[in-house]
Amino acid sequence: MERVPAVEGLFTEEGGAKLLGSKCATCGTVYFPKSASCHSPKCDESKIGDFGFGGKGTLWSYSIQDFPPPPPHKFDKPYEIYALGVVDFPAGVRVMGQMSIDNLEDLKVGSEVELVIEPLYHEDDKEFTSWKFKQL
Amino acid sequence: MERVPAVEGLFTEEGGAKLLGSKCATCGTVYFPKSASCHSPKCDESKIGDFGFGGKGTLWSYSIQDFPPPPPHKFDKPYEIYALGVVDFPAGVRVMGQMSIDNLEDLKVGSEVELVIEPLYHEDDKEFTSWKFKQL
Amino acid sequence: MQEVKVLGVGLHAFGKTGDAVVGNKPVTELCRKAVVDALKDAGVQWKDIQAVSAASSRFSGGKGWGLNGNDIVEEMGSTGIPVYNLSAGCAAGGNAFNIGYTLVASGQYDMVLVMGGEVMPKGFIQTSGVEEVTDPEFLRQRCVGMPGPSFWSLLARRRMHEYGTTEEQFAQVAVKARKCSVHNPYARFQKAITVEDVLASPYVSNPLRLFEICPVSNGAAATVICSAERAKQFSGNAVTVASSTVATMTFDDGLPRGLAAPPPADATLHSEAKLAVTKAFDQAGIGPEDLSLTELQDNTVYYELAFPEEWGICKPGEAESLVAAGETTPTGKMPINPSGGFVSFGEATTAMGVFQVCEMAWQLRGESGGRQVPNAKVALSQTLGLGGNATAVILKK
Amino acid sequence: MQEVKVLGVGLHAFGKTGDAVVGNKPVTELCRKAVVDALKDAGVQWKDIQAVSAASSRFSGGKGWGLNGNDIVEEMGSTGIPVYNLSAGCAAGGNAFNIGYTLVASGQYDMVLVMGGEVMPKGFIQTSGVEEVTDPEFLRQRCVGMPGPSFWSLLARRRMHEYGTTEEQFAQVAVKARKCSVHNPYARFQKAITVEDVLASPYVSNPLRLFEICPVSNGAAATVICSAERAKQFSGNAVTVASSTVATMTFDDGLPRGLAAPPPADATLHSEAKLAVTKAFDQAGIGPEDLSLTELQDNTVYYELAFPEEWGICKPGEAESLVAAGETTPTGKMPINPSGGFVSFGEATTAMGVFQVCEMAWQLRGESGGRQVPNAKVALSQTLGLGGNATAVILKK
Ligand SMILES: [Zn+2]
Ligand SMILES: [Zn+2]
Repeated sequence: MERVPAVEGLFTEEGGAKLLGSKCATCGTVYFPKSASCHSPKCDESKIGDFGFGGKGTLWSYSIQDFPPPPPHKFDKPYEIYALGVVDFPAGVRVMGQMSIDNLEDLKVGSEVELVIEPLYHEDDKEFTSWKFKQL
Repeated sequence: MERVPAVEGLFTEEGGAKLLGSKCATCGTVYFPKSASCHSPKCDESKIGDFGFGGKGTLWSYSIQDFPPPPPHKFDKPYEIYALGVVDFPAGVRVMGQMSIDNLEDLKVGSEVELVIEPLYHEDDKEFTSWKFKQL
Repeated sequence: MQEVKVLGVGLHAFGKTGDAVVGNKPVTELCRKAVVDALKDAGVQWKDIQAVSAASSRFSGGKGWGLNGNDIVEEMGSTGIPVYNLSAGCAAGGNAFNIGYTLVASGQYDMVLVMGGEVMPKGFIQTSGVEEVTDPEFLRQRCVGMPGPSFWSLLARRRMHEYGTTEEQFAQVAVKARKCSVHNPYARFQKAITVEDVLASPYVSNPLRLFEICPVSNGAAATVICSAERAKQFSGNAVTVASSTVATMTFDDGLPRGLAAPPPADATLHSEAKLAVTKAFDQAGIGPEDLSLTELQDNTVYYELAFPEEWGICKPGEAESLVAAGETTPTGKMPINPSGGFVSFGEATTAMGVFQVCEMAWQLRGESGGRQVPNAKVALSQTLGLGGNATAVILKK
Repeated sequence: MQEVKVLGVGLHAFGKTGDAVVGNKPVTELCRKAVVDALKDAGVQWKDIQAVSAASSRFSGGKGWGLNGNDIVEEMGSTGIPVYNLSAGCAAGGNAFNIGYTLVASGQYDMVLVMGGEVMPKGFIQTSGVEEVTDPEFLRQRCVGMPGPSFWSLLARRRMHEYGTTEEQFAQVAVKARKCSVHNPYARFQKAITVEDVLASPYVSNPLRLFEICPVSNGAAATVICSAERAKQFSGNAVTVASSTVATMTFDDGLPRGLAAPPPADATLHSEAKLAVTKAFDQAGIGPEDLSLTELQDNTVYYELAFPEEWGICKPGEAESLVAAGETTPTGKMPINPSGGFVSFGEATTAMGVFQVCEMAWQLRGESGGRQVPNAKVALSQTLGLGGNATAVILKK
């Protein structure tokens, strides 16, 4: 089954899971997705460059998606409850993503997680992937 | 072929072509389509009743629809250029409608017209009707 | 800037499409009722209104262009007055109130109508209607799988981590809200419920349950505001607008609105709301300690705990114990949402900021019956909407 | 009310999706360019802006909720400032300018950004997006078969009846517009055309032809306005806002906006525009005879003939002869749309009211090059939008 990103250009699996963002060389602000310019009102001069990041981070909070969300959400049927997380990466960015975890009971705010690329849903004989956070 | 109004409740053919409007007994304002209340800011008290009108009127202006209009407009294919008119009725109301006329060259501002109910388009084996103005 | 008064208020009771209250009424019919009531309450006629500031709906009416103020002007009678239609997501009603306030305060007009009303589509509010990869909300839906309520439960879960808040404590807030709503004939839900009832309702997004999240409702709200000078000609029921503010989120806000955000240096999570409220305090020369009551945007019970702390109305981590002690009820030390709040009304997006003004006026006039805050003198309201919009209003007797 | 100045203006050149000018740029990119230019022209920085008043688009950006002002604030940097998003159909840009003006005039703020921008869908503008039998616009489409351009040609045909206007005379207006546009680097069409060219273009709705009707365009416009006091700190290029008004149609208007209307006692056809312009004259203490130039909403050439007469800028029935004598060109006695107008730019709905302010500022500053009105001192602009909305602005040197 062909493995394709749910949306192109947001992440890569080559050389390890990475989110494809930007970083401003002047003020250090990290953006995800990529930004054409630095939006910090305190930044003197926008100097944007590509910036990939991943690895480990800390789970700031999580929530459980107890009901099947309406379109344009996509998920495999039958619906299985999943979790969402907000993770602080040492690169200086807080990111939303789905959690990769077997037992939702194990979720814990403050725990260490790792960025992974995993299947999100299947459609038209394709496996659509996205970034997720795996609790370590 | 079944003959049905393009939109229900706006006109009748029984006892002659009539538009189904409202009239305020206080200020005499005529509304088409029907109105639940009188909207004249000068009217002291809204007293709305049903009011059907038709017969003859005067063509205030007209225009030619030279191109097939986009949805939600409907028309029979192949598209045939038609005309639109604005008519002042003695009942005290100015109404928009399609013109019923064989030769568009004959259209004349200020001429006398009569309200008629005629086919507007055909779909699903039905003939959809609307009100039109026939230049006399 | 001249002083502005709230001269009259009106609501259409909130309900769900098809029910006995709103049935299948179109939005203009809901709005007309609220406007007619507000005019009557003010003791003015339609032709006295010099301008309209309306919340602009995405969901209903407005000729598909958000022209909801024009709809009401046509309905009441086209007098040629200026109309302003304001979009600010769920903050639109508060935004419209602020423009109405500015039109009067500036001296341009001395009698202005502010209104908002909605007929809502079914289901929870989708915060975006756009399916484009340039829209961060769409990306959150497609790549993360995160609808609105999950956003709220992230916040609730974080609070549990920081302060040890329990599910029972969240449930107590809903119980308090519904206790107020019993006395509010305009509320969609008017039945008292118990903590057990709340905990028996299904999770929408753990830890938040069905009874702890506001559904969508149909409803409408209107208020007639005027200059203090003009108000003298009327019966004397008018309350004073101490301040009205609008703000947007700041760059250092710690809550990712799209997929990501810089982690904040401090704990600011709803910077737009804090900014709007803080400015409202400053401009009114009124402090949190002066408030008789607060009407805040409780899309979920979490906000009734977090917002008072973020705005300095109580101390951080203190809200749960205040709720438990009954201090957030109308007769407590810190009354929150005596109306019953969004949890009891459901959300009719554009109406909400105006609905809050109606409740505050009734409270300050002492006309709130069984939900009356005794001797209410100063009231604060706040809204929060998509795009980082927030508003606040302070009314005083 | 304090005096308000236009301190800086900026445009993104107008174009069609896919062309060399606008390509596939999203609306925020178009707006950013206009805003950056306006800031630069004003000599201020983004952080100096204290509030944003934005025209709210139905077509693009704004997170699907018309939050176009919030888009630009996020793009430029979220400083927490208040944002107002105004809907008024094609009058939205003028409406947003009026709110910006009020925010400064009232003394609440002394540096405000007003902007509007669009990426338009293809084809002529559909005035309604609603398919409901309660929507009069839908009924006109389904039962009468009447799209927007037909509405304009009804008016043109009536004028032919009343004043004997010929198709050549309509064509002359388009020729004049394009002659101006040759000198406007922001216009979508910058080539001169002849009466023969116009008369060779196909009828869209007889008597109106393709070259006589404005198409939809992508584009953006922005202006920085400030208090007269604050303007003193800058280089001195600022022009004064003599007045800014908003109005809606009156009940006795003779133009059916839905299916019908009461026939008018007098000949008023665009009551909202006349009301906005008349109020603008009154508030400015300026009369039609004082105008150096007018930028009016020429969705079709008809309006360049009808509007000046309806507003008392010339006598009824006189417009055709003034056009023929060249009096509506920049060097004539009654310059109309020296920018080239909507017919040369195409319409980017929400941008237009702000685009007009840009052109007026350049004219009053004497920076309009080949389309300059000599010694321009006073300028009037006007918009007209769905729902019976209209606005006017008078700027003076
Ligand atoms: Zn930077
Ligand atoms: Zn009447």
